Amino acid sequence: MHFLGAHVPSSRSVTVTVRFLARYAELAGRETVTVQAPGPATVDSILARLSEVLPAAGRLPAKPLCACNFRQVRGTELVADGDEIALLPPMAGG
Amino acid sequence: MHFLGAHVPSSRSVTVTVRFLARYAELAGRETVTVQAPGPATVDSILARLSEVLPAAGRLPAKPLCACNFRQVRGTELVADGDEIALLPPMAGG
Amino acid sequence: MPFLTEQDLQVNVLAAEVAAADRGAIVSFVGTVRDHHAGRSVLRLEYSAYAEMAESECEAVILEAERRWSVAVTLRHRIGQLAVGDAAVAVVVASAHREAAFDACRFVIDEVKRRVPIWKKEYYADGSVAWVDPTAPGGTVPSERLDA
Amino acid sequence: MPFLTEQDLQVNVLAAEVAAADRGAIVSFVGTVRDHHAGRSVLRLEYSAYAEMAESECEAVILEAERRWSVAVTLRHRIGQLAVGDAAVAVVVASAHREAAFDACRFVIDEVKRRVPIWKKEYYADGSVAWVDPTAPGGTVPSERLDA
Repeated sequence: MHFLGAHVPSSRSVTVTVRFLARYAELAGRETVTVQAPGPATVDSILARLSEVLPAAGRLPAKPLCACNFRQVRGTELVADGDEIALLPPMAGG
Repeated sequence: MHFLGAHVPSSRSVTVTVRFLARYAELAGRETVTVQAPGPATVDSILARLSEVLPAAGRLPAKPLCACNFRQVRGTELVADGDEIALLPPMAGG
Repeated sequence: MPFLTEQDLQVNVLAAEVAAADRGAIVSFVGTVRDHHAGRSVLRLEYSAYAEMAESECEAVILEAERRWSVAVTLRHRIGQLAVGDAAVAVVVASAHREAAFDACRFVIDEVKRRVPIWKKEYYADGSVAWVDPTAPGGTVPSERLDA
Repeated sequence: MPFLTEQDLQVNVLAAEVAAADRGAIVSFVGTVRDHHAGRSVLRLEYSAYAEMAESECEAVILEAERRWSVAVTLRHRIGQLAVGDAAVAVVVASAHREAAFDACRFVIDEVKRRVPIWKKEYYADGSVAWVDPTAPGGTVPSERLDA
């Protein structure tokens, strides 16, 4: 995972795992899906590809809270091959 | 126990128990002493009589924190026959 | 490091983790399952987490508190099925000074609620099931899973 | 009503007194005996109280907290001999809202320290004995009783 403007990986395609948490797993009908996007890819570009590979993902909010490799990230962050992108409903712990 | 200016008891003498707590009992060398004062008497007038009846009480601070019948009071409050006047060192609970 | 647990939370056990002879103040917070939410009678609930991220966020919150105040902090959050009255989360903070212990304890529970990826599904007396969502009108969103 | 006790303080037992299905937040404060005070090594200490007044002041503090916030409060203070690490005071507050529980718990321990007539005599490793006095320079005044 890199910030835009930092070292940019080659433009060959990037494959990531997208994980749906809690209510989003109910809406998506599954817990994970594999998404491939042309590199360099950002969290936002992965989200944009999502409903092409999984139509049910169209039911999710357009701008969900996201984590990349277990750390909260902005949509503009770059993703790398093998990353896990998690879509997180509003937190409700405690 | 009454406030000054409220109903004032007759001027016959008032007898109270003065109780020394914690370090003040060490200084006074005892835990209680009976003090008689001409009525109407206040907490302050009882304190003024104290070293006459118990010389060791001269080692106590001139203006200790006082309670009358288990409630913190000012020196100007009147005391009634049978009241318990307690002399309290600075509190150190908790 | 396992801040998420399926075991009962015991404040006295957690307090022993942070107690020390030079820490005279111990402040704890326990959040328990309430019998009502948004006017509905709650029978039980289920906590789930994005476990790996939740663990690292809990650790980050604790480190932040321990850096900001002179305190020792411990924390547990239940996952799985809970009944009304069960302790869902416990934070215990020990310090030489009670002000720091209170401030740090409050900070930790606020941050846990804000940033640790844990979700709560409520099962109501009327048979309905909903996800708690503090951003939704009414505070919940219906669950869609029929077997829920 | 007996807020003073010679028994060990158990936060979980006290919490059960104030817990209720509609009170989801429980905040507790425990003050323990520290091993040092004002640079001296403390071996043990002894709390004494003006019992009847201490009981009524504890009750007044609790009523004031319960009137000011929507909370249930319980409180115990040890008297007698305590060792390093022992819990000297415990306050447990339950509420529907954690902010109220934190505020009320802090208020109660602050008020207990300020107005409940309890005194603390410390026994040091060097054999000396002193009364804790927050108003004195250094925070203590030597005890005069040789058998102390």
